[in-house]
Amino acid sequence: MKFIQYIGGIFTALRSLAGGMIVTWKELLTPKVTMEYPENRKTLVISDRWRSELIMPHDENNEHACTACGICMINCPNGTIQVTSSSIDTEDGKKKKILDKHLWDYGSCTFCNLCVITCPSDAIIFNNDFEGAVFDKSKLLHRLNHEGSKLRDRKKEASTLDTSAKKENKEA
Amino acid sequence: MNNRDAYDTAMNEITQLIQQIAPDAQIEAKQRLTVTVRPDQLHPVIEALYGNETLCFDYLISLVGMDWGDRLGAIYQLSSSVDLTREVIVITATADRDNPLLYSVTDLYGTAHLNEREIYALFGIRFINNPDMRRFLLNDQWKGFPFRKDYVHDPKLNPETVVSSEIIDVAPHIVERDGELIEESVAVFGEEDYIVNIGPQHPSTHGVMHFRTSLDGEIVKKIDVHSGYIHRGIEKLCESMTYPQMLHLTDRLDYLSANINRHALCMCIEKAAEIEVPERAQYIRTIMDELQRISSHLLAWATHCNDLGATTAFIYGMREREHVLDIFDKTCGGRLIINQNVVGGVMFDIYPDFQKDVKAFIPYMRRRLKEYDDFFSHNAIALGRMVHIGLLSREDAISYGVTGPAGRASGWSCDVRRYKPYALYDQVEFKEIVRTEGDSYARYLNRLDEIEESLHIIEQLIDNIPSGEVCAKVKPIIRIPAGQFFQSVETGKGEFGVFIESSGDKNPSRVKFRSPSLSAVSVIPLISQGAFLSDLIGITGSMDFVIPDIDR
Amino acid sequence: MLIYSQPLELTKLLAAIDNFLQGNLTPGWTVLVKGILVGILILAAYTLIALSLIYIERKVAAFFQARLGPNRLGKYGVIQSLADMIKILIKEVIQINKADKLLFYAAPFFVIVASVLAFGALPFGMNLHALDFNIGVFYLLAVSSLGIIGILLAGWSSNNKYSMIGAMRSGAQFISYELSAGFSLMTIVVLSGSMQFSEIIEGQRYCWNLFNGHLPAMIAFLIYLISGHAETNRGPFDLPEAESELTAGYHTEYSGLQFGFFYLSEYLNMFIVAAVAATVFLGGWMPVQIKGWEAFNQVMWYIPSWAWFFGKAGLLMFFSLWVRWSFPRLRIDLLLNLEWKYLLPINLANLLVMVVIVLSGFTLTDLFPALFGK
Amino acid sequence: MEVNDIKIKAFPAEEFKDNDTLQLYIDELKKAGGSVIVGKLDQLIDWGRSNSLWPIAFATSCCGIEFMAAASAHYDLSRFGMEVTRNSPRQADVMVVAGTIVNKMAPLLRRVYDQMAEPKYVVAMGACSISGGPFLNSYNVIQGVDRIVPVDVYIPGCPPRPESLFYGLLQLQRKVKIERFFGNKRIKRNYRPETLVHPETGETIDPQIDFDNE
Repeated sequence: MKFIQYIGGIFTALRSLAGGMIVTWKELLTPKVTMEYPENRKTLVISDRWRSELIMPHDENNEHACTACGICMINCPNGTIQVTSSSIDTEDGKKKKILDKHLWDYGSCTFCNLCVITCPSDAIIFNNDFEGAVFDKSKLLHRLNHEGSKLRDRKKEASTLDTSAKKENKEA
Repeated sequence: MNNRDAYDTAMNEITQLIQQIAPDAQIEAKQRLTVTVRPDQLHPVIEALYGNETLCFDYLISLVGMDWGDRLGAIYQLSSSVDLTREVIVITATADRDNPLLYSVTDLYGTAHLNEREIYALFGIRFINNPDMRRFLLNDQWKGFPFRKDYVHDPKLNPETVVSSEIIDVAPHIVERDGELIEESVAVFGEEDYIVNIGPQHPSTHGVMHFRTSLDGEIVKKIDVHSGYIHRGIEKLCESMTYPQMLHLTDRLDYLSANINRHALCMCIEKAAEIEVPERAQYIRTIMDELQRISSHLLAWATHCNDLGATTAFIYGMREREHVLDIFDKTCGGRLIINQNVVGGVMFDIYPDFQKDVKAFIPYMRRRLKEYDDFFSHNAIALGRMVHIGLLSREDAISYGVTGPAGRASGWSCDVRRYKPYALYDQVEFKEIVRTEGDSYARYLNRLDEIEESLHIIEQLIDNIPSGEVCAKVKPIIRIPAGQFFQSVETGKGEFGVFIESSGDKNPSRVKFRSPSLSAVSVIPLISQGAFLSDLIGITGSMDFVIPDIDR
Repeated sequence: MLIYSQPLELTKLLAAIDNFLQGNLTPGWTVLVKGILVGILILAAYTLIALSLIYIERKVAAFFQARLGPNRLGKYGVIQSLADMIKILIKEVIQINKADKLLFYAAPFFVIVASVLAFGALPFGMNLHALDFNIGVFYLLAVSSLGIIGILLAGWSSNNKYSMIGAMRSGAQFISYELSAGFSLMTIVVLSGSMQFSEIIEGQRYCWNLFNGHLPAMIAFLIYLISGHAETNRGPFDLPEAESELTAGYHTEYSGLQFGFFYLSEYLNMFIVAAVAATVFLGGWMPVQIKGWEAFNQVMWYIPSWAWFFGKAGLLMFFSLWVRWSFPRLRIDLLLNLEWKYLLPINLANLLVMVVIVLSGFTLTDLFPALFGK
Repeated sequence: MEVNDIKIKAFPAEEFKDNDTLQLYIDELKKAGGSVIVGKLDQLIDWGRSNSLWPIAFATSCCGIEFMAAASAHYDLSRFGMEVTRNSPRQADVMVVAGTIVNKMAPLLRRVYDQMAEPKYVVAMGACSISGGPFLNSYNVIQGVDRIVPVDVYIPGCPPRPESLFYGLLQLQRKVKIERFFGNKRIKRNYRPETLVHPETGETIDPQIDFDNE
């Protein structure tokens, strides 16, 4: 009886092992699922919602929608965003805040999206340009508003951000 | 109504029982029975609750260290292993801030051991009769107790350094003998022990766990668990954040169940602030939770196989997981940490092809599950490595609070989705997978079966997602009323809980996360004693813990 | 016996070189130059085979795992291991402070010398071997077991606990499985009546030993594959380096070229086991021939003998890779169980059965001399 | 040698980001090395080194999982010849720091780095290892691994997706390709050394650091 168990055990084991080998054999012959970056860079589709880099879309007149209210800065959980503003006198004599610098640290952002959803004027969005690696840490501190840009006039809102603005890149 | 009555009678009994032992205890029947006792009455009260015949409170959900400014204390959340809906909160506090002492409950609950050591490290409260009062998450050299309200972080006191600190294998403790407190210390290992450090940088500790293992040949004699190599002080960070800001930190606890953790915190805040979540959001949350569970179990399966030496199985598991991540990626723009849940609903609505993708995934995953069975589940070598290895009895599982697939493999029915249904779990039909063997193999099979159950749940929901809002209107600044709130969910690892104590401000005054992985790790020294070194690796794989969840 | 046309055989080339040397040098110098030439050839072949094996393994493993494997260097990534070799050659060799210096440096050489010695004795093709001992099988078993000394030394001298455990595991494993490997080869020695490789191969002209000895030979073949696989420390028997348990096992502390030696010899040992199995069981470099079918035999001889040899060995190596990438790792007690409770008893009985079969004339060559006889 | 001379298969040099830092590095190497002529042998060695970067994953949290995802079927690190993850630091070429490093872990990170054999590289993967990320304000978190070890490439993201990791590794390959074996040794990097001073005795821990170099 023991002997039959002994021999039987060997065959059960062999059968189970063969089962495993069949699975790998099938896998050997199936086409592979691997996507080939960077060979496929041109065709690679990254989901639109992927959050990679915070940008401030500028239109063709170099205008953005940021009013420098600082809500994004307050909402940011770890101080990734720094908004500096200065006040100027407008023509009708009122004080008005304008954006000096909108700084965002790519290297410490957690991509929680709080800044984007709380922004009252939809001035900032995340793009999906995932190629962000750099050699120098200071390169990760992005200034989002372009040089010489200014606040878009509310009345001209008709010319809203088109998708081409999204692709537009920040300035280092 | 019958249930309700029975519940009330049982709770009345408990109240009377407590009053007998500690007549001056404050008993409040809030949402949950809350008992405040003097430190010296704590142990008798808990012992009575533990030994209560009709309804024994043998499951310590969590042990929360507290600093109320004038007093230091601890909150014990007790529950019963037979009926998880029954909970008792025991609170105790001491006014002595220089040498705070409380009585340990390690003799009743295995899980209390590491929790008490953690409280010592963070709050400086020492526990009498705990056999090993070393700090758990921080180095012994750490100056100050960071979770106390009066702690000011000073880099000069606790500098960042690359100088290694020696590991001291001497455990101080305080024992009470004949009414006297005696401070003693004992060596953790024998003089002649052959000690191998498994971790903190080791391929199979699933992160940065550190097991100091003494070996007798290949046999494990004793394991000393060290942790804290990724203690980021999340709970402390939470205290300085508003509620919406806190959310992103929960994702980074057990990152494999990121969405489910976040769900727990959202629900806790919603419950406290009385925010109604739209139906559509509930559907999305439940489906995403189940998808997350599948991906978590797949990774657990993959890494378990990898620990046993089957690299190919690891790659297969990761391959299937990628399909889930793709769906996440398209829905919320994140793969691992997806930022989906927010207070009041979800941040992103599902994308147009969501249903199609999920429905394509279900049959695909079923096919793969069958393949896993052929490939690994019956493999003679794998069976030799898993069957009767790492036996965890039901009693130990409860005592150490091992929940999730691992607890259910020991015959303890502990599914939070079943006992304390949240989101849509009371509307869907699913089986709770319970096995009684308690070995690595049972835990392994439980995970595979739970993937199947998750697919089943998703199937029931995916076609019925109602239209409507995905997020309720929430005030920009969320305040929750003063009080203590607790919400637990079932993650891929077990019961994850969020405890918030609020003073009515926009920041919480204390947040504590109940970590299922901590329980899983605390039981490892017990179940791998006498096992082979290779089996220790296999057992850690089968328990499936995530270190950042332990260290927080 | 007919003489077949063998256009791609290297025999003529070798004879030409031999003639050239003998015509121009004194006999003493001839031997010396020949020795050097053979040495260089063997070392070159050693490296070439090891490097291509590393590439093949990575590629095959990737394909088993639904991946693509190295594919960015050259077409299909064929020169990947060349890049690895260049890197490893110039990588820093770290001096370990608390190691036993002499043994630490000696260990990789032991390992690599053992595998070169074994490699040198293989019959690669017709007249393509450095040595043809009359005790070839015995010699091979003897030198290939030298490697374990290197592994034990490496584990001991590194002064690292992981290395130590790995080396001890390796010792237990090697000693156990050496028995099985030896006995299963003995089974064939009984069958073919010789320990000389050339004779063993010649004896398999019309019928491989695997079929000649039918059941016991097949069992011996299987056991040799298992134990040979175990001796090379490759999955599922890779306990000495058990990545998930012992980080890198016995060579944890080795870096640079020294690690490269371990790495190379691992692959070469795999080749040696496959080559021995192919030679002893599958007819070695001898092309497949059927008695009486001269036209068919001629076609078979057009394929050079060394191609047959590498083809057969390659097939066995593929099998070894297939096994490696399909199974989880054994535990040390399961491993020893398998050897002492299963393989060894079966092997002993098998040897006995083989003796009976040979004595009583139940081998295929004896039963059907018209079909398979010499 | 200019930035645009560094060839990476299927990725035009001008499409890479942060080319100017690389150019600075090239200039610096030129200054240190003197000779500008790059020999064929050097090119061969760089080709070998850059295409055989065996990683050791110093994975502490979420980013480690993405590293694993990058190594498995859908992304496949092995296409770059980098799937040979060595668990022993002695045999690895590049340390991928994937995850938060806290005070208790810092000495161990440094130790693993010290155990690696030259030439060695460090990639900081994810926000935590770049700057402390979500836990920037915590009492126990090191604000960037460059306080402990010199970092060659920073890969932002929380966690970065596997393609981002690949992009970072391609950047690293570019950096490896400009360093020469015969011409000059790798120059020492300037990194914040205050953690490399013994907190009690005030001694410098790593004698390799050249303080004057700053």
